[in-house]
Amino acid sequence: MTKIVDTAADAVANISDGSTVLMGGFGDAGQPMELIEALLESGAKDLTVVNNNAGQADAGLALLIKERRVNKIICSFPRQSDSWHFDEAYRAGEIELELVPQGNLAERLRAAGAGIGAFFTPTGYGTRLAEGKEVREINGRNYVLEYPIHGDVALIKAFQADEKGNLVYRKTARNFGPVMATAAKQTIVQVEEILPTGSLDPENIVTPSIYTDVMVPIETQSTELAARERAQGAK
Amino acid sequence: MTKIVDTAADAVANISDGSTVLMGGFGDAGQPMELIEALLESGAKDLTVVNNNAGQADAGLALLIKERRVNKIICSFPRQSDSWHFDEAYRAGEIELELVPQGNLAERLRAAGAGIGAFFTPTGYGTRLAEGKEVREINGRNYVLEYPIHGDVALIKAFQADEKGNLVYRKTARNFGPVMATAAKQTIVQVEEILPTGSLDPENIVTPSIYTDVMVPIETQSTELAARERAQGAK
Amino acid sequence: MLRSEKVDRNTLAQFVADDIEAGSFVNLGIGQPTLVSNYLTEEHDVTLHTENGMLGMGRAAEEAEVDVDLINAGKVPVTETPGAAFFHQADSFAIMRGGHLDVCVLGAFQVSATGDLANWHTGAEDAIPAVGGAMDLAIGAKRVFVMMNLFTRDGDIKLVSEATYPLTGVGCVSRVYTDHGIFELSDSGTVEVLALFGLSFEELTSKSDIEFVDATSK
Amino acid sequence: MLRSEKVDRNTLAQFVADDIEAGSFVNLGIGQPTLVSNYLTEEHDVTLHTENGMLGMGRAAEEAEVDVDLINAGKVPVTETPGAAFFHQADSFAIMRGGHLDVCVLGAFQVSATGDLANWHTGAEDAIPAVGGAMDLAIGAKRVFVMMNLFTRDGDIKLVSEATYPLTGVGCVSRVYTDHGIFELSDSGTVEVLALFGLSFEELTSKSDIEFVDATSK
Repeated sequence: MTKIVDTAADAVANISDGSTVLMGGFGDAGQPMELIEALLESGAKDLTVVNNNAGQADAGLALLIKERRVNKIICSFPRQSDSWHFDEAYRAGEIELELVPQGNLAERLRAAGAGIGAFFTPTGYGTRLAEGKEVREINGRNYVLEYPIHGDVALIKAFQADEKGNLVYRKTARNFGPVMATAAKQTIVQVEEILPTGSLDPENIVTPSIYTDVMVPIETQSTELAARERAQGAK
Repeated sequence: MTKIVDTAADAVANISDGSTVLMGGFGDAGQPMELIEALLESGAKDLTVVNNNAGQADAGLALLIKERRVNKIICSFPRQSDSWHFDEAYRAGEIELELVPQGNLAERLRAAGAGIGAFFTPTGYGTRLAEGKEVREINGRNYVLEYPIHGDVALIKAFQADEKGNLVYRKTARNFGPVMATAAKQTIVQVEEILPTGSLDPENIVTPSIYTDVMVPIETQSTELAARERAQGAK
Repeated sequence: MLRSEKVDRNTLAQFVADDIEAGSFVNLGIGQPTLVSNYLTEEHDVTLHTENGMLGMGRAAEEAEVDVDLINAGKVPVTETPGAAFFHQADSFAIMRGGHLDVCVLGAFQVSATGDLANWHTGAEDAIPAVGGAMDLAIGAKRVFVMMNLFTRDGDIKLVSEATYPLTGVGCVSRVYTDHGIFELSDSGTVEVLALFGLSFEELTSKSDIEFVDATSK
Repeated sequence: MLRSEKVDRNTLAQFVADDIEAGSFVNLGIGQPTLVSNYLTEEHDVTLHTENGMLGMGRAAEEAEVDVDLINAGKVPVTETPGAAFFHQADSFAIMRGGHLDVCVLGAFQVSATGDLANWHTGAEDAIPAVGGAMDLAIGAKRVFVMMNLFTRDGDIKLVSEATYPLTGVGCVSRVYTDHGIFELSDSGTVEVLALFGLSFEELTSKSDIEFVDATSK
């Protein structure tokens, strides 16, 4: 059953030290910035974080890394022009990095949610990211065996929810949200707007309510952008 | 690129003898009945058919089996009160059956579409349906290794399409359509209605156009049912 | 719980419903388990899953409501409830296989003391086999409940030390609801007897070599 | 095709665009490959995929159009075209890994004669690694095109018998478009030279021990 809370602080209150935290977002799109900031405030430490990147500039995940609250990060693209906090922690040997090709990252999360024990993927075969991993030729193609990534908690950003916890996303901000929601014991969602149950078309639900544990309504730029789009469509 | 044709006969014209044909539908819901009837008319034989069931009563897949055009069927639930044509062919040893638990069937089709070489599933472990298959314990749970099911052709039924080939489905008639569309070299779709490109909300597309090869507009009871539902909603 | 008479299917369905926590996501198998839905009240706030692709399944459709595109796993026309969601087969079975359902209720031919389930095949070698979602359901929930008669027509107990019918799943059943009692299973094979209906603990133990623990007075 | 002068990046992008069949689904990698989109006309009717979750990606957004929720894989704001579709990361990479894209165009540090691709890591051991979708893109289309300069600044040829940089994918590149020529690769390691720009066949063969076949007059 989905719990609706008033503040991001309430939403992340029970994330304990040592948790594996899945964080949605690709760059800024779909990044649950307010939840991550609340996690920073909460003081939770010794975290393992799963995100596509390793933090940008001086906000959100970057600050968690700066404050050495993240012991390990599992991501596909840590190095960016503004990933200075990660870069520094990494060079100081103060953060462990598991580098995963983006598609394997998504599929490993999906596998966790779908109860798959492991899967053979062609991505990464013959590269140094597959070193030490089990490989197998199947029907003339070479594959690497990859395992699921389970989270204790997922922090994601959705666009609209109903009170029951069904979720829809907005444009490319959807990215990792739906798979992470399935892969964590507890899924915490910041959402622009919570509508009465029955407001969302059952055909269009992207994340069914079974995956949503905690929701907090937080308006961000996405709400304005959607309003702008509706206004343009109405012209 | 998606081709729109006028008749079911045109849609299935190039299905050759010996093809593996994925057929959507769970019972009657989502069953591409008109495409299957056209396939019957086409005379294609020595088929391997993948469907949840093995035909009902005296229509569609049941008639393909009756006429011994199906050498092998891969399905989860062949035996039904009205599966007499399958029952007879099976008892006569004139059709090969590969029985697959429904979730493994869906996941094997999904794996085919997603480029996964094989996967470890907990479903079926320790049962006679896993006999002879590779098993493995991963993190204290037992799994069976299952392989993808690729189709030469998928025959599916959708509700609405745009001219580009994006598809949406209707209620539980969605069932196997979206995964089969990804798993076949050629996906042939019967659809109630083809709308101008741009008519479907990009957020709500279930099968993106990249998976759709041939579409034929065919109105069935689904159109009436949707009209009835709209009328009720408008009350 | 002790009752002097065996209970009927509806009473048993009520017991199962009582044991489902409010707000649960539940899959009810075909047959006897379907009866449970009659005893799920609004306070239960249970969301029903049907493996052919829906969460938020409603009651069976009345004649004027029948929609061939809206059916349950038994191919019976049903209705949808507010907050329902449709999804495809791979997503639907991911919900089950991934352990997201709270409870799944199934029928059975036999259940073993360690929770092995046999409910898809009688073992008759000339039978045409059909499995459907049975094996996915067996492993598809946090807790798997079985509803069945405790004895076959021939009087053989169906809660057994080791199943003789072909298995559907290994060590997957949590609890067994029968006309003659309710049983909590464990990996160790020790079975806790939560309730007995028209059967004494001594009668029960005399019919089986399973190690039962009497918890009927709890 | 033979030209006396090497070609610039825009001309090369035009060549790549010319080789993409009408109606194709295409992913253009970050950097030089992005130029190809400038030469895809309406007649091409190409649908662009961006691995962060969209088919039917349009041109880069103008200032008034910028939407932080609508970006490409390079995190640049883009637009959507009619008939676009959004999906999540697992579905997006299933499109790639499943071999559904017709063409993927990538940059490279090195490509081997048998199609091994090196484009994610220079091999410098103190570099902070980042791979993103590179390895998925490498194996993620029916045909993988590479666009690069044929030589490094130091004059070393980047089309090599065996890659010395860390690999992104094995045997995955179909065709290589460079400022000095266009090359069709094969599993055998024999490289068909489709075009030369400001470089003779003899000059080419003198710079490499790859077995080239002159097909420039085809």
